[in-house]
Amino acid sequence: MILKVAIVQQIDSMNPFLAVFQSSTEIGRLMYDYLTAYTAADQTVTEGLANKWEPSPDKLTWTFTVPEGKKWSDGEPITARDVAFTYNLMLSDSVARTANGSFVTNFQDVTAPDDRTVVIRTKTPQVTMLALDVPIVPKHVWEKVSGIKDYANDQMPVVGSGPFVLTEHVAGQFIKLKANKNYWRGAAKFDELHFVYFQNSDAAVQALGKGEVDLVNRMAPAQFDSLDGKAGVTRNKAQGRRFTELMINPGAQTRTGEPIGDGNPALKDVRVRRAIAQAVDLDALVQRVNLGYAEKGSGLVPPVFGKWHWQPTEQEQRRFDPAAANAALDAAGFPRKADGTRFPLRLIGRAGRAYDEQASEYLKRSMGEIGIPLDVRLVSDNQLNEATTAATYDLAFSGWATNIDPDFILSLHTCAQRPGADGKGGTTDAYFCDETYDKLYAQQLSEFDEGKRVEIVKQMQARFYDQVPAVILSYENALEGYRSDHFATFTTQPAQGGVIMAQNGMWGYYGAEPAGRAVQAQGSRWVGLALGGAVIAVLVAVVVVMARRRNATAGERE
Amino acid sequence: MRLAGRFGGAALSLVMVAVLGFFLFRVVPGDPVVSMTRGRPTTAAMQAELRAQFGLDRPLPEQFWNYFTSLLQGDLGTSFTFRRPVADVILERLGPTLLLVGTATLIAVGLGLWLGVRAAWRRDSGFDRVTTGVSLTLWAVPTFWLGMLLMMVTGDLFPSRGMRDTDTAPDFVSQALDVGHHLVLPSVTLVAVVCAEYMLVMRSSLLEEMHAPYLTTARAKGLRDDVVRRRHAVPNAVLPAITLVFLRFGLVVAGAITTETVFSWPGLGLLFYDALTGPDYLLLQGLLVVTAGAVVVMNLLADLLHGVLDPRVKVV
Amino acid sequence: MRGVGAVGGFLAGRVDRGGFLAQRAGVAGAAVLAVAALIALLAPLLIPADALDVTRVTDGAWQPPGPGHWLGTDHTGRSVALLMAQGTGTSLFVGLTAAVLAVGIGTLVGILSGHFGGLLAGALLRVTDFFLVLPALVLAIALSTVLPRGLGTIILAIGLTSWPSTARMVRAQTLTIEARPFVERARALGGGHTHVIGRHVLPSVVPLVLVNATLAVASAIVAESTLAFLGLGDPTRISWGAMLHQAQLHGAVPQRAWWFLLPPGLAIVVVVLAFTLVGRALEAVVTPKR
Amino acid sequence: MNPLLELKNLTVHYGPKCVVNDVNLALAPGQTLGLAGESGSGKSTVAMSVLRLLPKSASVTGEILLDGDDVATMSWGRLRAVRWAAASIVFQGAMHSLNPVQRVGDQIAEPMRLHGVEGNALDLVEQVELPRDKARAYPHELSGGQRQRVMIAMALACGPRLVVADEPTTALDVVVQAQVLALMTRLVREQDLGLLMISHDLSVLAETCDDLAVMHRGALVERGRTREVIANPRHPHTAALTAAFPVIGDPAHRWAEPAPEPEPLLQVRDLVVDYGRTRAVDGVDLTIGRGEIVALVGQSGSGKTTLARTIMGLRKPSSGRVIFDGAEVARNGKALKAFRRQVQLVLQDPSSALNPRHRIVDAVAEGLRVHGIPGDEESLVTAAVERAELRPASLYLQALPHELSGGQQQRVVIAGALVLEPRLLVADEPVASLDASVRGEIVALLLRLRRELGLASLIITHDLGLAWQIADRVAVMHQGKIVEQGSAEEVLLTPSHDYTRALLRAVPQV
Repeated sequence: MILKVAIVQQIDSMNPFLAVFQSSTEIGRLMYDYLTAYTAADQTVTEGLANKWEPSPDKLTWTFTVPEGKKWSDGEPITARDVAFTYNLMLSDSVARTANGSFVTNFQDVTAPDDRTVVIRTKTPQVTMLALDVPIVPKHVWEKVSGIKDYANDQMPVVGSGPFVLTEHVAGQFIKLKANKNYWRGAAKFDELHFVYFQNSDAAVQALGKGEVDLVNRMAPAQFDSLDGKAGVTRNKAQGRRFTELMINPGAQTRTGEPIGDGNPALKDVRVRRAIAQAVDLDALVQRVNLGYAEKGSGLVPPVFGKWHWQPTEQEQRRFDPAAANAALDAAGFPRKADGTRFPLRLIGRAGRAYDEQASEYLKRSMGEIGIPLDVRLVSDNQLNEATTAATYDLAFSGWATNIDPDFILSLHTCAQRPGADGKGGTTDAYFCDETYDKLYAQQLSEFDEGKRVEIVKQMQARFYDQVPAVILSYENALEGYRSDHFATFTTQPAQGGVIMAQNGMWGYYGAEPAGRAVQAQGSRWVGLALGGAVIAVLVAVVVVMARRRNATAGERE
Repeated sequence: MRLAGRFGGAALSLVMVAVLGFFLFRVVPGDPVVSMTRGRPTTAAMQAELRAQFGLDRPLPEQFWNYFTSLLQGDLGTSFTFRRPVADVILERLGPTLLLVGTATLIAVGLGLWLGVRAAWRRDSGFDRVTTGVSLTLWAVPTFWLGMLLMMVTGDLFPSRGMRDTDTAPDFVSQALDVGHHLVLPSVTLVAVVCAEYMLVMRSSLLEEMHAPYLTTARAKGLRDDVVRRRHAVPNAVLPAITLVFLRFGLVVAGAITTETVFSWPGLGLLFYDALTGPDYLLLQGLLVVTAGAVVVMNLLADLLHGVLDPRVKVV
Repeated sequence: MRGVGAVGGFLAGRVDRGGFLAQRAGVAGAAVLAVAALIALLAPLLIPADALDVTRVTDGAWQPPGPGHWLGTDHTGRSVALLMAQGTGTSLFVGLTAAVLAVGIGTLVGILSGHFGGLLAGALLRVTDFFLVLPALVLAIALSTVLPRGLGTIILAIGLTSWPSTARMVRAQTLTIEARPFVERARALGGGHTHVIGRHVLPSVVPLVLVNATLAVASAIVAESTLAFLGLGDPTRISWGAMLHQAQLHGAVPQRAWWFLLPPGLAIVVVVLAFTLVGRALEAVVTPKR
Repeated sequence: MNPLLELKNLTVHYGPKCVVNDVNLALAPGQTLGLAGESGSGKSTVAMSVLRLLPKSASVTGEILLDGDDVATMSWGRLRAVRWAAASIVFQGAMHSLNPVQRVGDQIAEPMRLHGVEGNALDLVEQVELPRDKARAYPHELSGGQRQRVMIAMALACGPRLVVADEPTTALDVVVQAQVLALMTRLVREQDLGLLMISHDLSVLAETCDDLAVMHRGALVERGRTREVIANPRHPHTAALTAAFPVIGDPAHRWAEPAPEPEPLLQVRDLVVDYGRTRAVDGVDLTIGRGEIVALVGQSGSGKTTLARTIMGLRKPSSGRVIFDGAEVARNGKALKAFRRQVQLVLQDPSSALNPRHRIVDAVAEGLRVHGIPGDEESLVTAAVERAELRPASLYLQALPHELSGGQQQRVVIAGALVLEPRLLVADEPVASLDASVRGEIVALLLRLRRELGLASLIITHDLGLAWQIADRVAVMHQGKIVEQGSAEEVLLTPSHDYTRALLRAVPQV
């Protein structure tokens, strides 16, 4: 039994130290377990390679225990030394930090005093020690690798610890994995897992309809709708990890306080930003642009991570109210001019992204109603990056995928993330810099009491919402579909309204259960083959007949 | 002397291709490292490291010099997307493209030239009108649209994507059948457009020769009409046609990009599209250099071939 | 991008005089173009602004053809028929301007390299040949990736990559004309470069340039649609190519929304074919009888 | 004896246009018949109809009996069997009548294989006096004369009893023409072939054929023994044809009046012109006096055209000087432009010397416009046109070149030169492409212009007859050098150089 999954995104590398793309890291999760994992049901931390962990009282030293009995796919035992080897490789080799370097920047050292124990010492207390999304590689394979940079990790089958073993990879075509019989949780219920590369989700959706693949995600709303009622196909509308935002240039500055970019100065005024946010009809966007397959945006953490998600209270809530927004702008000292406008703004988005193309039309209209003419520019990915990095925007579309631990998404909005004096080296999202926010960020980073940390994180989101360096527009649903005539069930994460693909884990694939007697719809394919053969036969016959006829009649023609 | 000139010209063209490739993709404002690390936890230091790793932190002239010298050694740089040498990435995608383009070109050349000869020989006949009309129409059809249409019309008969299924039996016959099955729609799409052009080229080339006095000579000798055509007219008319076929190789390349994109055929065209959506500049640059270089080389070959086929052209 | 040499006879140096039939096809083509031009000109005047504003349309998405919207609606509920009408202008505009640009460059380069000998001609010829063999679409893609997105970029990308065939043709024609005894006679009369180019070369090149331009429009329209399909078009404009891009982006094929896929493609085919037929008919008219 | 070929009431129409009108002609075995006529007289159509090679658009009526069989009604299969085996054709313009990408040996052998004739292509090659290894050559590797020999060899391949030769020597040089004609005459005599030879050149037919037929506007106007026809033409057209070919040494054909010793107008001193490595003009000295007509004769490739171009300043000399009216001619700038006003060029083919898009008035006025000459353009143009004997000018001024006949076109070219009031006319083969009946008129015009305007001329020609007709002095050019020059009588009647003698020998005698 084979589970065939459509992927639309490229695979950049099979080397887990280099793989950056979501698709590659997802396959990496299937090949290699992490030190810890997240449960499928509620995304809490659970056993990975390690089954026990213990921080020291000063929270600087963490001890992980790798239990006996877990094996690599080639039968070798998995030990603490493999874990230490992996982390130390990343600490010593800058290339090995390409993909997941951020997890180890705060590490002092990593040691394995015995086969079962890993000891990690950090420079400062680190709250995310149980969210180290780093694939652990087998020491006995990787210690022979001379240069990480040029290592494609293509010694098939690739030795791993995850539920599947990589057996074949043909670039641009497909990736084949086999169920790992040595997997410590037990082998998957089917034999092979194939990822088939598709150029666009359109083709993938068609293939799903034809039964050429069993599982598709990242569908556009229209594609999702097109599968409604299709025999043998079950759709899964799940809460996604992504949000889409509208960035408002708050008067971008470098880390040293130098102004950067050319954002409209009016936007420095928080009242203007609030007015703009108030004029955007989030419900309409969700209904018309997302076709309802999204939830209205509020805080930085999507509702799928319920614990960390924040919703404004009744009085905090900014309701869609163009009239109030108009009044606020008048009060802020930006009255309408004779032609009815206040000041023009530019909106930059990505060409080819359906959301940007459509939502910009709505925003154009909404802003028009509060006297702000919008100049919409849809540009290439790179030009969009360039503009947002150099802060040469007024309004811009952006979006992020979030992790279970909110640290990363929160960190994007601290002052320190802004670029240096030369305008380079910034990783800030929206050029936000706020003392209150930064203080809260530092607090949550060393708050090991989860309940308290959740509180702080919510406060941060509230502050962000209040200061509006960006309007969170929507949390998009992850739209997936699968052949329920081939596979009866998949494990979603979280259990309620969760996703099958793009999980924080490998549950979706691992937990797939084949349908009783799966009948592969191969019939039509042979019809096609036969048809092709028939066409060729007819062609040959025609040629033969014509050649004969010509010989017969050529004598009397000229 | 002339041979040396040909090679010299081709070499010069290749250098121009290389220069063009570099400047076209370095004129761009934009920091590839930013797009490479988008949506990922990164720090400024890591970005700087990547920049150094890809040599993006050096001045432009130095970058060009490095690029050019390594190009001479067959090194096209490292793809931002794939973290691997561009040359390797391109090389592994070469096979499917050669298969598709090769099949389509062979069919298109054969069919196109044959139709063109027949249409020109019986000029203004029903056959001529129909084939010329169809060819002109096909010439007007955007390749990608034809592909999408074929896909919609054929429904479930042919696979919608890729070059082979992952679950086909590993034996050669099954694999070959599978690839052939996948090949049908893309090659039909590509053939339709390319063949139309070849047909028109061949037709006008033969019409050009139709009133050549040597054909009268051949008829006067008592040769049968089809022998006159086969032995005298076609060998003369096919020479300029072949040159044009080679000259239009760019068309095939262009067709391959859109066709591969529509059918997810895992070749260079698809790679081109992928590099485009990145955009992965080094990869794009490499693809431009490789395809343009291939076209230049093809033309050199056509020139040499012409010299062999046509006694009037002295190559050496 | 397609070479115009195939549909015209230029590169083969021959002209296909199709007689009455070709002329009739040319007239039909011209009629189609006249209708298209009319639509392009009238569309902005007749289509209510709200009808194509995604924020204001009221129809449902993906409606099949029916009363009210006789070509159905797209993914946002806009009428495909109105989109088609609106797109006509963009497609024709891009085709025409890109062709004018390409043919202008080609004519200039062709005459210069044909008329003047020596290093200049050698260099120009070299460059022309170089660009002639380069896959034009690849180059156009590269150009539109690196330049800011917009209509200007598309026009520039197509124009800058499709001039070489015109240049080759004009050069050949220039050389032919200059080899004619009447040019020698003009020189012997004391005529300089300006006289020879202005009085003899240009007038005899212009008709062919006209034909070439007509065919170049055809190939430019196909090129525009291809670039738009690859997502390199101007996203704020509606063109036929952009509609096909949208159709693909939003899943017209799996939706079986043939009404969103067929019309733009057919429109491209019909208009391109019309330009081709007109070009061929013109070619037959302007070519002096042998 | 049955005639080999008999045409009975042959009429050919192209659409409504009748090109051959009721022609009756018979040719006995072993007989040689010349068919003469100007371009458009229908003579080639007759030749092609013999093997039914006319295009589909031609409608043929009448009978074409080849050995008693009617070609017009044969089945295709029978026709193919007859073609080449019963009659073969030597086509004009051998370059284009041979397949350029096939070895000539194969092309000679092709009909032999097809008709199952024993024989060897190599022997045929030898028969036409070519080295055997030429059989492996491609047409473009052969000279014009050699190609024509190949055509002859091919025509003889299947041992036909009739050979039709359609302008077999037209594109050839005088000397080569003589050789090819000699070859044909010899082979026809040796193999006792019937020969139907078609030419516009009476002298060529006079050399080869016993009988002569003359066609005019599709009709056969005269037929008889060659000598008789030429000596006593009965039809005025025949008379015009015979008159057009001057006989060297015959005072009746010498139209130039004796002129006094003139002072020099143009002097060429030690002129050298190189084309790359080849030296086209090699140290030429030449003088043209005021009002003098000088003929520069030589075979093609002798450098005479290059010399003319260089004199005109259209080509830069490698060394040497051109002196006009006492002053050296500038090589560029205003002075060259001024010189060009004084010296005008008349080209061989008037139809291509006129821009087909320009009306006659524009073509004539072109020089005026180039030089920005003041005055009433229209009256100047009218005067020049009338001087070139196109009267009344108003009839012609608005016409396009293709609406005029060849002779009229040449007059327009001359008018375009005259309008600038030049002092020297350089005429490159001024009558070579004109029909015989027109050529005399143009020659007369040139002479009249000299008489009335004192216009000096340099006539470049391969045609010794023309030189005899018109020139005061003759210069003979060979391989870039002038090998002999002097008065026309001296050079043409008592040649001193071997080459001149060879040229004179090659001229066909009527």
